[in-house]
Amino acid sequence: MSFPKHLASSTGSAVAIAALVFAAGTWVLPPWLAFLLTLAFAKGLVVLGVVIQMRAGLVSFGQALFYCIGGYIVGLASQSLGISDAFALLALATGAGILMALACGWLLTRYREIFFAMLTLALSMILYGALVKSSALGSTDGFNVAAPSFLGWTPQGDAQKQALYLLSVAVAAAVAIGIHRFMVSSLGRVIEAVRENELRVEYLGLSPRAVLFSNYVVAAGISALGGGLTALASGHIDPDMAVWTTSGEFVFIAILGGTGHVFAPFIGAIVFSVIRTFAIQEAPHFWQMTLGVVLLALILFLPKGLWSLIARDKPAEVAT
Amino acid sequence: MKSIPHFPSQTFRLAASAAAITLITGMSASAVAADNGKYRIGIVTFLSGAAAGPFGVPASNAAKLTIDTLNSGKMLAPYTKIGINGLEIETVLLDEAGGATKQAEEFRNLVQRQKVDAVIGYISSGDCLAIAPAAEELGVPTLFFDCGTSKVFETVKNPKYLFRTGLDAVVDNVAAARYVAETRPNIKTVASIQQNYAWGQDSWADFSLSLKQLLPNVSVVSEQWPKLLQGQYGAEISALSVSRPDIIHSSFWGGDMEALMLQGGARGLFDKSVAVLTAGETGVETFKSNVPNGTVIGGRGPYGAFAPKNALNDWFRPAFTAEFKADPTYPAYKMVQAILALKAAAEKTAKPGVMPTSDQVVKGLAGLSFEAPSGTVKMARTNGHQAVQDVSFGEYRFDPKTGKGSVANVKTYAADCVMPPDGSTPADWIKAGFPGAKCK
Amino acid sequence: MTTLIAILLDGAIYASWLFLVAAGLTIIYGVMRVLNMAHGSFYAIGAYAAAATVGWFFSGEHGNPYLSYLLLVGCALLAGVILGVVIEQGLLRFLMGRDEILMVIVTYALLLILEDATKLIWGVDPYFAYQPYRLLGISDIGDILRFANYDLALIAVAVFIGLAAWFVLNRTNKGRLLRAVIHDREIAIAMGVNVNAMFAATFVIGAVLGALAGALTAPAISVTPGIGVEVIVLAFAVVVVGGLGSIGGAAAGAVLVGLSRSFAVHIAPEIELFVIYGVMFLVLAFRPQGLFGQTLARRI
Amino acid sequence: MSAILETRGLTRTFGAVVAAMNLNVRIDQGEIVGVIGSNGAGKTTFINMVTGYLPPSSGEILFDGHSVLGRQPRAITRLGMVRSFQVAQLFPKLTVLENALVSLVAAEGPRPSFLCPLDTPQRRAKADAIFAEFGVSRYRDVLVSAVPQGARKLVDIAMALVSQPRMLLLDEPTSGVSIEEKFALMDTVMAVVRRHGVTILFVEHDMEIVARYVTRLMAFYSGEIIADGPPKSVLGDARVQELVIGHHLDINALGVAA
Repeated sequence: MSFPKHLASSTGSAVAIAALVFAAGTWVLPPWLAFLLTLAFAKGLVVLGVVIQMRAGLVSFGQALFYCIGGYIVGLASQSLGISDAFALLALATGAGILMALACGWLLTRYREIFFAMLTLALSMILYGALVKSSALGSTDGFNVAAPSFLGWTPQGDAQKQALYLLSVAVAAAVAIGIHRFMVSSLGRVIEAVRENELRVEYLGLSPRAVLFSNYVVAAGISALGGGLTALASGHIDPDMAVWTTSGEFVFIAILGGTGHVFAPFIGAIVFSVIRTFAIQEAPHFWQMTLGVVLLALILFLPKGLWSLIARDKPAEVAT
Repeated sequence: MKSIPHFPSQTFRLAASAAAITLITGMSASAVAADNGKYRIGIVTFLSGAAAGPFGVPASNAAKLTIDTLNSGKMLAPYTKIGINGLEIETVLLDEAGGATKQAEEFRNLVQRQKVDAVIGYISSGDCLAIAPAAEELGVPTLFFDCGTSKVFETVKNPKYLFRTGLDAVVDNVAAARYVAETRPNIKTVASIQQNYAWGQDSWADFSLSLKQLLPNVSVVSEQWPKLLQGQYGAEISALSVSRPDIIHSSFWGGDMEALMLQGGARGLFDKSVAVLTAGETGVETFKSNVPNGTVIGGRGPYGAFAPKNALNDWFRPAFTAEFKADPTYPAYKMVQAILALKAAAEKTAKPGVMPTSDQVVKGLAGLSFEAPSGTVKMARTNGHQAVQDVSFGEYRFDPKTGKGSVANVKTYAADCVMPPDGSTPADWIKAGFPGAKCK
Repeated sequence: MTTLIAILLDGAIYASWLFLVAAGLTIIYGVMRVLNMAHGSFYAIGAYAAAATVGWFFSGEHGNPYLSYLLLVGCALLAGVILGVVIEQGLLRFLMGRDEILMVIVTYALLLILEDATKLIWGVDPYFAYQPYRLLGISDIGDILRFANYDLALIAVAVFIGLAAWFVLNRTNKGRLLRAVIHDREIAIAMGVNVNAMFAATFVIGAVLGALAGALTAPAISVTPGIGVEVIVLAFAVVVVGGLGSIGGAAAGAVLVGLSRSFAVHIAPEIELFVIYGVMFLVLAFRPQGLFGQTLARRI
Repeated sequence: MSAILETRGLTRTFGAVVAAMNLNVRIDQGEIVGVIGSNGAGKTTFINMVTGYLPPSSGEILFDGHSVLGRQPRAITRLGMVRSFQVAQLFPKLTVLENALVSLVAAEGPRPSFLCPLDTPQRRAKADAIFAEFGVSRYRDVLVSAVPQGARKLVDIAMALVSQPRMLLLDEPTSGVSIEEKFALMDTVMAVVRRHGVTILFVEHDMEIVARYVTRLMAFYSGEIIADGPPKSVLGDARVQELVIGHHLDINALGVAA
């Protein structure tokens, strides 16, 4: 009967090993690849937010809302409040995402399926519109985010990028472990039950909406964190972060990676970035088509995403 | 949950997959460009989306034509040397679509994986802002050929590797205001229709401020802010018609501009109101009889239809038209200009036949004065990193016999007349009444 | 007064256009439960086909200029039928019955592919087919306002298509079968309706409507890459506001969005950017199923 | 005996259709009440109203002396009144064990932990005990979607009972179950229910089953209760035989419970 413990420790140690492998890469990987991975980890966090909602049966076509909020909060706090510490900035971004989710969640958790998708989309586009109208925030040009410090240490040049890379590895690993615990927790499994049959959950004495609400808030928090990390890493934010095609990309990656495990979104994000980089380079005129074909092929031949290649011989650890 | 995974195999599998991904991506790292003795230039411009047709593709066509000509050694003086400094040029072409974060990532890929020696590109102002710090950080000569935001050199205060070989958008709108004030001093009302994004907002702010200085009695009767790429301007055209402005200022570009002119023209909007199109030059070929004669258009510098007569232009214009079956528009001119700037800079400081280093290129480029199809370009602002050129405005003329459009009543404004001096922000400079402006 | 007339006419014209764009989308969703992202591509391809053909038609002496209207419609039919048949028979057929959201993603992939395919066929240079727009002349409304008769004709076309759809659905046998499928797919199957044939026919009709919207818009715009992506969200908003799967809803959604936008442009142009999403948000907040959507009661 | 469930003047209309008309029902602790009636007679409407799924048009519902009118189904569940469904309402893509674990955690309180794992040895032991009680242990690790109808019904009822309720409403517990399985299923359910002392009301079409298990029977006809009392008298009632059963019934052949 020690199954749960094994489960936790096995994923926990796997995350730790993976994090160490990637951390060791800091001094081995070419800088462009480290940068690609930094952004992919950040993106993976946002996608993880999409994935945990997919486990609840909800597909968000507006997760970019929180991605964008996270990015802008980091940018604004660093520009206007003069906060330069990366950890403080990320905490602010996460907090802002959670606050926003608390405000919208009560409305959104009334909706399911395509209506949830469209309403999330509408919300993110309203933010987009508001940012485009804000000349003070640079409108569509956005603005640049200063390089952060790390607990008082302000690295320069290459060290700066390496520190950001390590930060993204650490944040991704911490969130992966946390979300994994969340996914196998009582609440986490009830979320799947809500996807399967809301009525039954209600008649078991639980509120499906309250369950979905907590899940929505968690998803928002990590997506905003991902947005904040992106802002720090790329050094630039603009309203495109909130536009619906950005959300579409997150859903794309979620499908690509699969929803079977906390690792899946990160694998999806890395593979997506690599495919896109090479598609853009090899077929600058037809990279969208390449992506579209890959996506179709995945849906047709690998419906559970890349993760099913890794976890082929057993049902997904967290049933999907 | 059917089978209980064994602790070691589960861990192993996860760790193995992590390692596999590292390996796969690591292998892709080995796909970096080998040092082949060629001078590699990364060219980044829109190849998809709405900006591809009017800007991106003419620019990439111009790049292809220019680089082919340079590599064959058949370019006119002073650019007769093969390629750059005698080295053949190799191009890496990328699509600018996808947003600033993606461009920041691709820029690093260009420099660190593709090992390009210089980057020329970027039409979108947002992309320019995102790339600017990265260019300085990575220390690769980066030439912005088109983007118009005045904030580039506010973001990077003391640029070393970053240059802009074209003009910023402030210049266009100051010049447009001057042109209007000189040719139509009796106007009373002005209306505006801009795409609702940074470019449109900045353009209107600069133009309306300038016009207020030059013609203080003109009042603004309508401001329309349709969404970028909306395509349908029925309601906006009605609103503009109702407000009966004397002139209508618009920074619309590409398909949106053509759609606006088409729809507005058909509905007689321009019978009473003159349109001022700061980016109108790309439409000279396509407007035909849909746009009334007298419409004020600009070309964001002495480019395209406004290009002067000189030997380089006599080569470029017919050669481009012959190869691509279309006249070169301003983005094409700006691209040639950027490539020639790079070549001139490299050959100025590097030993002949030797691969120029980044430092040699930026040293040569700072403060450089070079020849382009648009005339002489001086890198004279922001410590020699920002190009200075004259700006022209004129009126559209359509010749029904030849079926071709052209520009007439062209007025050219010297850079010192329409460009804020170093150290002052455009808005402050305009509000103060253009202090130090030298107009003829 | 002039402004009010302008608001109403502009609103009506824009609503007609929105309806044309949204009709095909809502029909496909109603019958097949596929929220078709590639609808934007149908629009774009219809526009390109029409603009290219009409451009050729006017490049020389090819007969009476009024024939160009036939060409517009013909191009839309051809493009819509080809696209509809190829996509339905070649891909969607194999995926029917899958999760609705998955189908959204499938059609998103199609959108990516078709965007580049459009570029492959027609390049990135703009296409113009302005002659049909000018051919019908203008009407003076009052002493300042002039409207292009082509735009006004668009209202008639939209009303005609709306009425035709209503007639087919309510007054013909095939249409009743289709409504049966919309209403309850399982029962329709049980009653022996050939649902596969229905799906194929519906998708082709939807694709033709999408292409027709593009073809009819082409004369008023410059046809450039990316026009398809721009209309998708707009069409989505209209359809969601009206109620997914309802033709009447699409019409109501189009009128509501069209008039709201027209009001915004004339009264408060600053907020124009938000209007559509604002309307969508408000409608959904108070009527989650949209204006004309049905809520399905669950049997336990 | 005190009343556990009481309704007063419970009425529900759907437009012009009257689904329930002035229902006055009083059920005492420990009763086993059967409900019969043809389709559309208002049986399910009654269950839906008292469990909070459907608001009544008028009337009052008292559970254990307290009004539950206007409460959410989850609140009523928490008060100790639970139900099963005509079509088993389970989580098809979870295993039977996972289904049970979810109900166990729900029974522990309204706010499941987001940190502690769902799957603990304690809950597993409880689930196993329940499976043994209901005789579904062999399906423990099978996805619900792969479990046969009869067992699914049992799991559905087992999940309702996990929270140790005081009253259980069963909506056609044997529908969709083969004739051979019906009695076995009911025997299992009744044994468990008796052991836990749960008051029970169930809707049933099969008169043999009704006759064998109930202590009291109510007959519904077009939204009204036309007979209420010991099964023998209700089944022998001429109106019930005419309107509900549709043919003459030999009561003695059914072996009505005492």
